[in-house]
Amino acid sequence: MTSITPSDGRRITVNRSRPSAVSAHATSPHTPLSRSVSGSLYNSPTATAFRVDDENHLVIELGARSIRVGFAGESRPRCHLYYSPDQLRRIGDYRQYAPDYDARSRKRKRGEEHWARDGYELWRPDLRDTDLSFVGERLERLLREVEATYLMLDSRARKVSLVAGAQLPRPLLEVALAGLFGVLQTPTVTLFPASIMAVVGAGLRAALVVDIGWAETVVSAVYEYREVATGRTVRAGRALTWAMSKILDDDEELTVEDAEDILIRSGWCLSDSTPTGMEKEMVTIEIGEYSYEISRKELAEPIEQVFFAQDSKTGHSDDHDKSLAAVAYDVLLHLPLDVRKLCISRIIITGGPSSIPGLKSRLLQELNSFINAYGWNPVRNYGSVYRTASKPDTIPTQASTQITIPLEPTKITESTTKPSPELPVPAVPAHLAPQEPDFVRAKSASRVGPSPISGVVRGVHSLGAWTGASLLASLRTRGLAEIERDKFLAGGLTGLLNVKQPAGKQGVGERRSWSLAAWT
Amino acid sequence: MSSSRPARKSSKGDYIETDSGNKVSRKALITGTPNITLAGRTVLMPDVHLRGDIVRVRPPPPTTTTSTTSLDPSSAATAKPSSSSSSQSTTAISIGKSTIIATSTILRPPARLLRGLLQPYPLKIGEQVLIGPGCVVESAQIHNHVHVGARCVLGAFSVLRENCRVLEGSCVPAGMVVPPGAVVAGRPARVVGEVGEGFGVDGVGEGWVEGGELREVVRGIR
Amino acid sequence: MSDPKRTSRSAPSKRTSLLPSAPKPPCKIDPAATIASSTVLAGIHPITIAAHAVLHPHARIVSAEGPVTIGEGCIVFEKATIGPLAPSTSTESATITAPPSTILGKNVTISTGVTIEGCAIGDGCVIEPYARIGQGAKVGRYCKVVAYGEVPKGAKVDDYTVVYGKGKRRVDRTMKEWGEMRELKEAVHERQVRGYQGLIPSNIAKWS
Amino acid sequence: MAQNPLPYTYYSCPCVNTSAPVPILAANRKHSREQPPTDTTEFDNEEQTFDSRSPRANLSLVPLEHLLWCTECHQMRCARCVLEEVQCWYCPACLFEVPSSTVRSEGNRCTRSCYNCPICTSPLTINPMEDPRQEDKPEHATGPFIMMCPWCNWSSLDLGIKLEKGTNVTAQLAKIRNGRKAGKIQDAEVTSPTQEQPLSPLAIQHSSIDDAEAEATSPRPDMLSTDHDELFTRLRNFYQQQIVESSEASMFGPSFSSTDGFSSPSAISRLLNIYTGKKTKRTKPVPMREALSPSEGLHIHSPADDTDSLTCLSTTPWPDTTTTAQRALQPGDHAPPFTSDLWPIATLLRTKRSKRCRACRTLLARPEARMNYRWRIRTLALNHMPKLTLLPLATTTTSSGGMPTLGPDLGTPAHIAQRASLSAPLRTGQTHTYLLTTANPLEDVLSVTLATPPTTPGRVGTRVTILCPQFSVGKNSDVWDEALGAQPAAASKRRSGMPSGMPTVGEDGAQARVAEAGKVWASGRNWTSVVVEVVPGMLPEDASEEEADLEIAVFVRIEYETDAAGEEKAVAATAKEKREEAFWCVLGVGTIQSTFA
Repeated sequence: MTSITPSDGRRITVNRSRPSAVSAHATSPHTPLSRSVSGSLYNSPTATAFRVDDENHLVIELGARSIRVGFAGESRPRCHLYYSPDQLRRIGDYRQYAPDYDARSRKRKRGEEHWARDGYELWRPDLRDTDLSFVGERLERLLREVEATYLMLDSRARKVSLVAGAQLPRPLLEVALAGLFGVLQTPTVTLFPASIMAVVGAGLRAALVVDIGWAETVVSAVYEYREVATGRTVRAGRALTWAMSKILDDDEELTVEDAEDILIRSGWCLSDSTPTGMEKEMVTIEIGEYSYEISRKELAEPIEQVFFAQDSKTGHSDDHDKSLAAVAYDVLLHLPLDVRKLCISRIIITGGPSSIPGLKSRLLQELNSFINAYGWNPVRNYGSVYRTASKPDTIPTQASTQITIPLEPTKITESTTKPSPELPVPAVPAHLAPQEPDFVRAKSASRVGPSPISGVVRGVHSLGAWTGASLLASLRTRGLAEIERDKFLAGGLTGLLNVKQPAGKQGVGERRSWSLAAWT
Repeated sequence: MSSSRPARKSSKGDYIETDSGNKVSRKALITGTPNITLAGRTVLMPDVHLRGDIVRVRPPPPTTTTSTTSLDPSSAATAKPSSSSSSQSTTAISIGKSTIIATSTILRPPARLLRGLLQPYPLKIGEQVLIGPGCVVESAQIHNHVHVGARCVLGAFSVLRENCRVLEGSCVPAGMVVPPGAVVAGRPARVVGEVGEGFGVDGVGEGWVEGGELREVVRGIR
Repeated sequence: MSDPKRTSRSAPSKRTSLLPSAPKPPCKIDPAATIASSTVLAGIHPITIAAHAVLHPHARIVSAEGPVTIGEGCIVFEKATIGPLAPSTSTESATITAPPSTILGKNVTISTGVTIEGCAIGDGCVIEPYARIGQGAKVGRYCKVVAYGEVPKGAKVDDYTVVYGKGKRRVDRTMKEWGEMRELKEAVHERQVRGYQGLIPSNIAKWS
Repeated sequence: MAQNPLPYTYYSCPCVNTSAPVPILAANRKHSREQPPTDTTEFDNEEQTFDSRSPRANLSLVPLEHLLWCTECHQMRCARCVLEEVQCWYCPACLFEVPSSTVRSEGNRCTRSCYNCPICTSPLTINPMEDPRQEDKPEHATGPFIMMCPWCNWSSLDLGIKLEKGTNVTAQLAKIRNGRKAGKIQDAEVTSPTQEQPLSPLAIQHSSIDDAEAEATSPRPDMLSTDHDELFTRLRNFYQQQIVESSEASMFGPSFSSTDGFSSPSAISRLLNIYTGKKTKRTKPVPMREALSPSEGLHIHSPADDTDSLTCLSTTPWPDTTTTAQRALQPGDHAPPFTSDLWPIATLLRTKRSKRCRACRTLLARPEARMNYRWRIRTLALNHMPKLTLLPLATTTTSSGGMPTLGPDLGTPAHIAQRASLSAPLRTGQTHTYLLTTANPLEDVLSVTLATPPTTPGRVGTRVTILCPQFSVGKNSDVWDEALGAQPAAASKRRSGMPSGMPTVGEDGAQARVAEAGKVWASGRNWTSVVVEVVPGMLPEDASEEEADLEIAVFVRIEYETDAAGEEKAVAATAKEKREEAFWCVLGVGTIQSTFA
């Protein structure tokens, strides 16, 4: 990698900040390529920080269980905080540090309903019994804490990019924005949907994102940086830790801290890539002063039952009963063929539990078996005969791998779409008309040569939503929805939408249909 | 002790009171008295151990000083032998004004090897410091207005800067430097917060506040 | 241990500790050992102190319940109590038939206020202030127990183990894998002993 | 320590309701405070009883010493109603002040030699590995040096690291780490399984080092960190190239020529080539393609990755896996799964901050920008608000000033007894008498009105009675009077037979005098004590630790007349001005004994 003086780098970014300048900049198109990591002494992973001249541009990923905060252009967030009840203590209450204080003695409401609720999660999907203002105040305190301990800004944050799931309820978003504007005093906040950022973080434009979160797992198909279909299930982090807490003893449940510790230290997932005989091994795990002998198999069990156990046949059940693979499959099933084709071979598995060794392989492998079993036939329940008959439906997908040869782009996709009449033809937005991907392919083909692979199940690692957002932000791109402080303070989100609406810029209406709409 | 120890007023009572107002419990266990400096109105409570005998064995005549020349904390932290300069005198322990060493606390000057020889360094405690009962102190220096809770262990060459607060039962690891106004706790101790702006300020001028003046408390001890 | 009141009782004041009236336990003390005059040796069972051991003032060696052996080059600091506790305080001693003995290996450092209740401690161990080693425990070589750390009754601690908190143990890879570090530690310890020998006036005669 | 050391008093900053940082939410907040309806007859109707147990209360309750005072707004200011500005950055370990210019780029961490143990967080010391036996040695130790943890004995040797110099460790570590990174890439080139995935011709043209990196990206746990950052770099370069190319073409595109186009989100459309309808098609932008090869940051999942990490997992014993706590300590949201890969953590800097009133921007606190604990400006609430303390009647120490206070714990038998009775468990249904002392820092006589709900909110209905809810407190006269006030003058005002100095132990004091309603128990120069009777309620079986800790919320209203320039302590007495303040505060009482235990 070539390295250049930061001054150089700075000049470039300054230029990019002015539209007029960009044209001038465009005359020397290859300068950015020579941009490189600033050789910082600081040997922590955040060393590869780009000297974005726009200091204090923060990127915040707000999750239900943890929050990531850092600076745009850096490869990693400066901090990743998990919420804990100790953060709710009064100022000057240090009892949790007392040598004889034992978190295990903390009396808690028992049962799955109350598992890891108070203090451990900032919100729950069901807002009915949530004190929004409490969430807000808590978030404010958290941000203050983060600012003081990790960011140490010398001046107010100039911009904030907020990464949040597209399914984040409006009221929560409002509360979050209020917190950002209030504590960080930033003039603007930019919204980035997590799923799309994950795609950006993988260097892709279309993908099937399986985001295993805390409260729920969200499977979203992203095409051309738009969410075109989503599926959700409660099979996610919270359910998993609950299952883990039961692993040692059914009636005596562990603390959330212990459960998460066991999960993160020894949780794993069976798959084809499991080393032989691993499930037979015994391990001794220590919790507090006690230690337990337990088999690897048992340690994998919670992941099995929470993520992959099939409560009932797919098709007859709602998403919560389906395994992750089933949910992912259904999302794929409802995609138009060519979108699906791209997504299948760009499957991003992200979110906290996705780091459990073996999980990714397992999920992909299950998905593969689904496809082999059912093809792309939405009708599932007439006899085995028909299933074999419906096998051919899988062929087009394989065929599509061949047809991605640059030469004859358009027609063949059509021909593949034709012969499968029982394929669902969902209402495809105009911008998703079948020929457009071909247009891209043609374009990219003209430049790149062979077009991206498609049709085969393939997992792609993403650097994660936060990093994706950091990338975008550092590239000085405007977010999907930009919210100005004054306007927000004036009228809240609703007022904001009204402001955005009349703006007759071309493309805004379309944008709104998929960006802010995500939160409305 | 430097400040005319033998001058005993109250032959009765648990404390020997020197004319500079030091109060030394009769039950305090003190070795190497000549190497110990009490600045005045200093209280050593029962069963307090002072290891004045752990001191440089150097020729220069014993000149006791109440010097509070700051021993460069960073050098203390990173175990560099350069910090020996401030210890030409044979002061083992020096304790500042109105400082209280509570019951059964042990003060032992820290020592480290220097060119193959065990070299003790002076243990310096500032003014208005309260060290709670049952502590073990091997610090290089404790600055003014520090509050150390009960049953703390202050490791060798640790440095407590002014107005910091060590919560009960903490163990400050050897060589740790506690910044001014920090709250440390835990085993090992880490900075867990900051004292309030009003730490040690007694708004109403009555009684005692943590980190504040100890004169009243000292007066109360007899 | 943590209750100041009890500590104050356990450590007698300067005067009482010097009383000759206290029954002298049978001692085998190497002339090269250093025993401060205010160190307390008490009990009925034999006490063996090897060469270059350093007993600081107000350290307590109690052989009331069983013999105590202090290895070569051990350093015992103030208010440390070495020796099996009286049955009244130790609950399980009733089950123990033979008198529990306490053995410190070579170059062991017993810091302030530590309580050692009739157990074996391996060479080169460091026991930090107010730690507690329960009756019948076996601590291996080059172990470390941090301040207020506990080794419960009868527990076994493998060589090179660091007990660094409640239920927190780790293997000291530095000591285990680097022979030179072990040598270094030995050398440093030996120098420390020499240093303290120079500082603490020994008073062996009193005990033998 | 089951709870805060008693006695404790928390003040509720009014900003909970008023100065919510965002006004539009203030309304939202008001109605969302669901307080249990208790009879608030003795309060003005706009006051609600204050439930110190509600989770929100914890966020608004502050100890007096942490509260600042705005002399303009005449109000207390807590962390959330002030604006902070960084005065200086410093390393808590070496106390070196870091210039603001370098703070950010170095990740807010010390760049000299300050590191923390990755296992147990205690500061690492840097020791020479020199044999003390060789006598003739220079004054300054000669290397090699190692970093050692004085607590858990972790050392840089666990990573096989020795340092030549004892100083500037950061640079040395960085060098070593980068060296190893390179080394690994080399191994990876040889050993790592090559991903079986179609590489575009583009990728093949790429330099071998790129491919090497690419192959290095098979995530062995010990290499993830390098992976992440390298991928990031490559992705970034890739995107930049794409921007340049696409912007070149789309320069004439409508989305761009319009000046508002840039500020409009269509900028991102341009970058990500979300073509905006037919128009763009006509202008024929070169569409941005996706990353195609590892050299462009693409990272394909291969089952081999999982097999690797699983084998590592199965061969590693539990103690050698990193705990959640240890992972949390590692900077940059990346933690290796095994302790053998933990690197020392560069010490996180700290800051000294000045604070302004959020409402009127008045400077409330400004520390000196040097390594000490001095303040240029500091207006404290404790100099402007009465100080309340609640102590069991039995265990009141009286310092020579006479005010019932609790001295420090000095470990004498008396103190131990005192603490014991302080933390003695409260019995359900029994009447416990406490002394509530109000001390006045102001130079004006206060008239105080205390109010408290007759029973504490929540499931544990504890009955609380303030025997004398209305009284006045003397002024905090200057030093001279204080000196005199310490003499019998004040003492005579106290009840006789109240021993001073050491604590009055036990009931004899209490029996000696019966507290009567409407009567002040004792008072001094600038303080007044009244008796509070507390009858703890019944603890439910599933009571939480918070419920067991009994504390009472008291609504304090003070009125006083002061010179208009009173705050500035101006001697020139100008026209008197009537002031009134009201606030909630929470007093810790003790722990109720569970009848089920």
